[in-house]
Amino acid sequence: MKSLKSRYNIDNWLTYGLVIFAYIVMRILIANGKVSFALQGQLVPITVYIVMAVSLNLTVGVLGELSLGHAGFMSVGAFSGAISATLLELSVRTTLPAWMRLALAMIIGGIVAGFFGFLIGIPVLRLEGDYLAIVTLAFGEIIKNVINVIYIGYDANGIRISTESANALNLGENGKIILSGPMGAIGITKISTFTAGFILILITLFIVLNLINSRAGRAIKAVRDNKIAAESVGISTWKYRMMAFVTSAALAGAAGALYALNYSTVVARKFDFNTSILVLVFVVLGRMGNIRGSIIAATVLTVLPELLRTFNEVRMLVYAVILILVMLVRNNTTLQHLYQRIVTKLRYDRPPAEEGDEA
Amino acid sequence: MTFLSYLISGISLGSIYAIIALGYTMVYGIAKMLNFAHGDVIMVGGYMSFMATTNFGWPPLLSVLFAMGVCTVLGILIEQLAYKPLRSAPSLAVLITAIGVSYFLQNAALLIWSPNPKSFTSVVLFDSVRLFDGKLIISGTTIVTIVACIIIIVALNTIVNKTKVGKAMRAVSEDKDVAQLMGISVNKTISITFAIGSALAAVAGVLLCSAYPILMPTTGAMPGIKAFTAAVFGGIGSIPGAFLGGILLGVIEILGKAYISTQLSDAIVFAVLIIILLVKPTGLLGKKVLVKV
Amino acid sequence: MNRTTTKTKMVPLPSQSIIPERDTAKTPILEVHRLGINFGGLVAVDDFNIAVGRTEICGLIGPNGAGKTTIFNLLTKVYKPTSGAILLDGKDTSNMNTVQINQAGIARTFQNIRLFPSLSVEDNVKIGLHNQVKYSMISGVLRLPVFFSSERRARERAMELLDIFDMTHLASHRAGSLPYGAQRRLEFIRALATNPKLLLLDEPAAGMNPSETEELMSNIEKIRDQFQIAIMLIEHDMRLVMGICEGIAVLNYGKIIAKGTPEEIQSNPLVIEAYLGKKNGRLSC
Amino acid sequence: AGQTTKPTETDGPATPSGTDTAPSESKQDETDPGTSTDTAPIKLGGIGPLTGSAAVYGVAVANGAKIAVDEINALGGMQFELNFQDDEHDAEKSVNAYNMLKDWGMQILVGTVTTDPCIAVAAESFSDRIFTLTPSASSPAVVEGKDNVYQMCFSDLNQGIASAQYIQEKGLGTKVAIIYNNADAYSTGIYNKFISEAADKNLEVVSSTTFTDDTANDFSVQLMEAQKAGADLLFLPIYYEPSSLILAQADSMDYEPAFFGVDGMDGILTMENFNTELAEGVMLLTPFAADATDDLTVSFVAKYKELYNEIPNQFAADGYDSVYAIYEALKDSNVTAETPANELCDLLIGIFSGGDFVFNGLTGVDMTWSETGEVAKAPKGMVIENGVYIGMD
Amino acid sequence: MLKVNGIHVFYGNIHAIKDVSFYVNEGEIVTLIGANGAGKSTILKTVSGLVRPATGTIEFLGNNIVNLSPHIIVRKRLAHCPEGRRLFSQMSVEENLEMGAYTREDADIEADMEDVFQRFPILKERRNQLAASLSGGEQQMLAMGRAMMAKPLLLMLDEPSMGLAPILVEQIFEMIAELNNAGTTILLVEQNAQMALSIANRGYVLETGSIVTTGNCADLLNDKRVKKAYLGG
Ligand SMILES: Nc1ncnc2c1ncn2[C@@H]1O[C@H](COP(=O)(O)OP(=O)(O)OP(=O)(O)O)[C@@H](O)[C@H]1O
Ligand SMILES: Nc1ncnc2c1ncn2[C@@H]1O[C@H](COP(=O)(O)OP(=O)(O)OP(=O)(O)O)[C@@H](O)[C@H]1O
Ligand SMILES: [Mg+2]
Ligand SMILES: [Mg+2]
Repeated sequence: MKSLKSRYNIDNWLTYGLVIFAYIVMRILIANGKVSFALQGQLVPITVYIVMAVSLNLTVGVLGELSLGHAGFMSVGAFSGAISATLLELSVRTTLPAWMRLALAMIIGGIVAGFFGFLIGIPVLRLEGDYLAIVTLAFGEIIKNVINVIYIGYDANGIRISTESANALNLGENGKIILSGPMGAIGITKISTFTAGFILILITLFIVLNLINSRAGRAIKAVRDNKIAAESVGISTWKYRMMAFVTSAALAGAAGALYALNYSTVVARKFDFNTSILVLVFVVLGRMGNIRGSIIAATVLTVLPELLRTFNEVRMLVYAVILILVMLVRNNTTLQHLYQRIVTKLRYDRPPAEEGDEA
Repeated sequence: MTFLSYLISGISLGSIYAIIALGYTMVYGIAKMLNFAHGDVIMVGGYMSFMATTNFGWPPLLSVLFAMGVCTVLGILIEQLAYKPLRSAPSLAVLITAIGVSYFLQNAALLIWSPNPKSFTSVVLFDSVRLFDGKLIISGTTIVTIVACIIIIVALNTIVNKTKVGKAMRAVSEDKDVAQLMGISVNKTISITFAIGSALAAVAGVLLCSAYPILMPTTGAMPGIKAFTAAVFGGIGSIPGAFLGGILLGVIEILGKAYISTQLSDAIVFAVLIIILLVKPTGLLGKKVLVKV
Repeated sequence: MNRTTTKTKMVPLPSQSIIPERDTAKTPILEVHRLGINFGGLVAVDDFNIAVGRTEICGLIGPNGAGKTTIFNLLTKVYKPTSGAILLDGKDTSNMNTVQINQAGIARTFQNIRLFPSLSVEDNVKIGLHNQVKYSMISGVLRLPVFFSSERRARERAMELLDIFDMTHLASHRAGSLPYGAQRRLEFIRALATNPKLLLLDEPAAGMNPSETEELMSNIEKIRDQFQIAIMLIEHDMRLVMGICEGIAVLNYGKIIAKGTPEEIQSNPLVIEAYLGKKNGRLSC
Repeated sequence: AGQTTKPTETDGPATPSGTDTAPSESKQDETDPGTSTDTAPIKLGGIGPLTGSAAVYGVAVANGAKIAVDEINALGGMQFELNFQDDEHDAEKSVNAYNMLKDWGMQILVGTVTTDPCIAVAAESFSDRIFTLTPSASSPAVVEGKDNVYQMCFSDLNQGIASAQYIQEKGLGTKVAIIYNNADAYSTGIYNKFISEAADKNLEVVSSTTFTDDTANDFSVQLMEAQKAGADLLFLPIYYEPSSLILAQADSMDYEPAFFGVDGMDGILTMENFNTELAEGVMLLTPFAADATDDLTVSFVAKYKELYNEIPNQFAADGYDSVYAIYEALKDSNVTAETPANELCDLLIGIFSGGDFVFNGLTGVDMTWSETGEVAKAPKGMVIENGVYIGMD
Repeated sequence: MLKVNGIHVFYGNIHAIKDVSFYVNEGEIVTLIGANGAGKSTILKTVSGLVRPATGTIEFLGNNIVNLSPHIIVRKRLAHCPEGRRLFSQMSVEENLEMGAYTREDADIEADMEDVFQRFPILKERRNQLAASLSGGEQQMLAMGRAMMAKPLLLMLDEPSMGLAPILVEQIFEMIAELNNAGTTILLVEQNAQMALSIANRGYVLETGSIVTTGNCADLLNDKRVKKAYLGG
């Protein structure tokens, strides 16, 4: 029998291969002008959602805790990334190349979101099941609510922050408002690229897949499967739950930064409960714990609503129906039974003479 | 006195959350699924009552019964078509389907009733109670809502704890396989659960719209989430807990607005929620599930 | 160190070893002193005293609901005792939690099997090896050389352990899909993988037929000899208990009613009355 | 050029054959396939929320714009084809819709309806050089720094200033309380400007409280604060749905200040089943009133009612006007369906900010546009009496 | 009474039961024995409808019950006491027993519960405690009691003696015999093959999903292979 180890490896390489292949194909098609604007415009969001889905899968699929606030971490990453990218652009004398600003913004977004992941992890990880889920939801809502009242500006005197209004920043000459309450981060220079997204996916896969298939990953899965048993063999459940939670948050943060820097504006409202749920849909549809599934589901479900534009006003209705049908078909037991029945029919409906033949 | 009027406002708002949370908890406690479409069934209930009173000219009480009837059928239908085939699938799969149903209902409502908001005429006929020369006003809707909540709590508790169907519900919620081995029809039990839950959603929808008389396809979404929060806050599966959770959520929201900040009212509500859960990790009235080691 | 956290008055620690003459030289691996716990009004364990020698196999028997599993839960800090002290290797354990207890040297199996059902058999054992084969998360993610060498070691060790119960061919199966008996053995192996000084087995033979039980008995003895550990087991299969235990304590209603060698226990009328029944009493095994 | 799979367009007839090549907005097939040029329509793109919580605005704009296009096409002469896409009130979806319209061959953009999606899309249309006229995205940030982006509606700044001025000049109130939506750029924008203008005008603001879309149910605290502070005028720089709740709740509290709204308040009277008595005496600054008696409004409202069975609100009028403004601007030029978008863009910029382009529409007369893209039109002060708007002057 | 014919059962792609046929006559005690993983529990689950066979027929009282839902099968008075106790852990002891009598409408329920309490006095002591708090053996008694409350025509027991004190093991087997005398047909799965064979009429020996031997109990007890494999040296 093939060892599990090598099966993991093949599986992982398949995942990497799929991503790299898709990237190369897209590049070639774009170079030949064969990709519609609509699809080109979606490339960065697709990569963002893939990273979101893969990172959420770490919490939901691998750690086995339902998080309803993953968009909150994306939000933290998006705003810290957007703010730092804009500040870098405004303040650093020797202008950094765009890709470097983007990279720094993603790193900062990741770190800040990871830190928030840690903070929220402290209360969250004392809870279980749906109580935990509700706290993640609460966190997402708090972030959304708080960002709406923060104003940040930059002028010759440096950074200014206010919780009242843009006017209260009292910016001097040439001052620039970076974050403007409900208007969100405005005046972002778009620097996100498909390639950056591709690299972020690779990094995410590297971190997540390697983590899952290592000692720490095993411990995380052990905690998911049976907390009491995990503790009985000397595994600190707190430590490994936190590890998964923070990693997941940090990756979502990096994705958030990439997302924010793909548009000239980003608002807190974007990262609400619905976005958290959307990412959860990717994870569940792609099967919990299945990384490749997350990637495919995120891609398909991001593109799908755009493909459905032909349906006009019934578009979202059609989307809902497709979503339900896909879930039903994917989990249909009768189909599975039918399959088994056919298989046995083929094997055993022949003359009664059959003895223990299989090895 | 000001505090008292804030408190009453909080209870008014909370009673609405509570009545939604009761339906939520009902389905949630038994079918063990987060029925994210619950908020949208509420919305449908609102529209039904609206149509009955405004378009057909029916009396308010009849409109409520009509809404309950339609929602019950709708609930059973949703359950049969979308959730039943997933009986043996992981619970998150059902949650996603529920989200699909929620999208479906919202968008169907958008097409049927257009996105334009409608102004709802309260079904509560009697006036607000005014105390201390009108300094304290308790609206008729609030009184009706709280009374309805209490009736529902008593009724649900009786059903769940005293009747055969209630026992079946509890058995199903614990272990579907073994429940079947006891001769319980899991499908029938869950259908009944959904029927009751949806009827409650209709009542909640009508009262929600009576208290805050505006009706749109998205009307149920946010109250649905808040009520879900309230249900968890009160302790999952605990019927009085859902009520208490709802009331408290409303009170915290109003007091937070009044004494801290209107801008951050949601942040305050959720922060308080987190703190309380830290102290009481299984919600206000939730029992810790006993695990035998 | 606070050795006596008893709420009652201090009593000198008597030599509680079931077979005192065996271990006089060294301190016993486990000393339990006046242990007790209540659940609400129910006194589940009361004034429980025992000492277990370093390589002793001892049995804990008693009627259903006597408090045996509860004692295991107290030893592993799943429950906090209402009174009493537990000394492991001479050290007080009152400030330890479940995780620390395992790291200090107690491993256990569960009466209601608690595996990691969605993981492979091999991974279940490797999780048991968690604190034996260590490397940091960073080396794991970056796939540093230490990752590969440690993982190889973990795999080899896991296979060695599985081999004790002839389970290497099941290594890649999902633990949850194993038949009941195999799950019990896997739990045993997983506990063993944590390199304990004291192994607590809660009904290891439940769900095994007599010939399987016999195999298990010889394995338990083999493991004790090979790993030089102490084993304390709860079991209702008298053939196993009487066959391999050097000392036996009998519990009833949370209290010890008898202690002694298998022979003594089998002929103890109290034990026969409360636990063994007429037919099983004196039944030679 | 190979055919790519791209989303096919929706409204109206299919794209003229032969132009459906690799997407690039400058790439226009030179070979005329033979159809007569005067019937080939100019492609207008439209973007706004047709689903989701803001659908009410997007659908209204789309409907209004559709009526305008149909009317114009019926006139003969210049023809338009409108393709209106849903953006769910989300910047990402809005940009997606925009790109899809680009694939379709959009030459001019009427959109987008809501503010922050509009900011995101405007940045795209700016770099693509596609002329953009937003019917209703009112934040100054929409047009800021983008020479090709114009607004049909008042900017938030204007509304804030105008409201404060109006209240002060007419002496409508001495102590003002404000309730605004602090999660909404439109509302916050007006509020901020109003506050600073009120300070200049010595208008006393005694209470400002907020809500968000998630807490837009219960306004008791906000109203009690206002009442406690002794406010005699309640300024509501918000949309009409929450306003209707505020009016109802104030009524139940026996609190009766003067109410002053902005253009978002329009629509309140036509809300199905709304008890217009609640809105009695409410004042608002709005460019459009469905029960105005001028011919244009009357015919528009009649048409709208016939087609959609509803009474149009300001957004519908904005959509209608936006299409007409573009039509008026282009009417005399000889642009065709073949004119590249960037040429149209430069042409329209020239016309709109040229100084002598004056437009009369449903939402105002003698409208002109500044180079920044803001519209100049006189706000109409209205007061609701007996369930209808009455001009206040 | 029960006739199982040529069933095949799969878990995913594991072929757990391969072409198994057997029957149980009215009034009999029939036992299935076999090593861990032989498929004993799977067979019981298939009969009670929890697991669906890929092919094959199962007749109970002359009616085909394959593919019926478990709750319908139970109502035909075929009860299954599953492996691993499977109690309603958040319900009290008493409620668990009531659940056992769920399909019954008669007036004897109270009396039967008293009967169970009489057999297992410890349960009476714990009657208001949650099932989850019971000890392993107490849970086993409760599971058995719950199955008895159903008053079935055919009772399938999956390892009823597991985790019970020796004194109770005796008692359980006595009870099984008593139930049988009172008219209940019994299909018994036991690890304690010696005991099982000593009270049963007939037995089937299962190996890796197939039946390898069958016969009446006396014969099986003396069968060398059976002795070696299941009864211990
Ligand atoms: N968490 C708890 N709450 C209440 N009672 C409990 C709890 N845990 C155990 N008990 C009670 O304590 C007693 C001892 O239980 P324990 O599980 O230790 O028994 P045991 O000796 O292991 O029995 P068995 O041989 O049947 O497994 C039982 O009567 C049980 O009902
Ligand atoms: N849920 C499951 N998924 C996959 N395989 C399973 C599952 N349940 C049982 N099996 C497999 O089916 C076979 C038969 O298992 P079953 O539980 O019926 O055995 P058993 O004879 O009852 O064993 P035991 O004596 O240990 O209870 C075993 O090989 C087991 O691994
Ligand atoms: Mg026990
Ligand atoms: Mg079995």
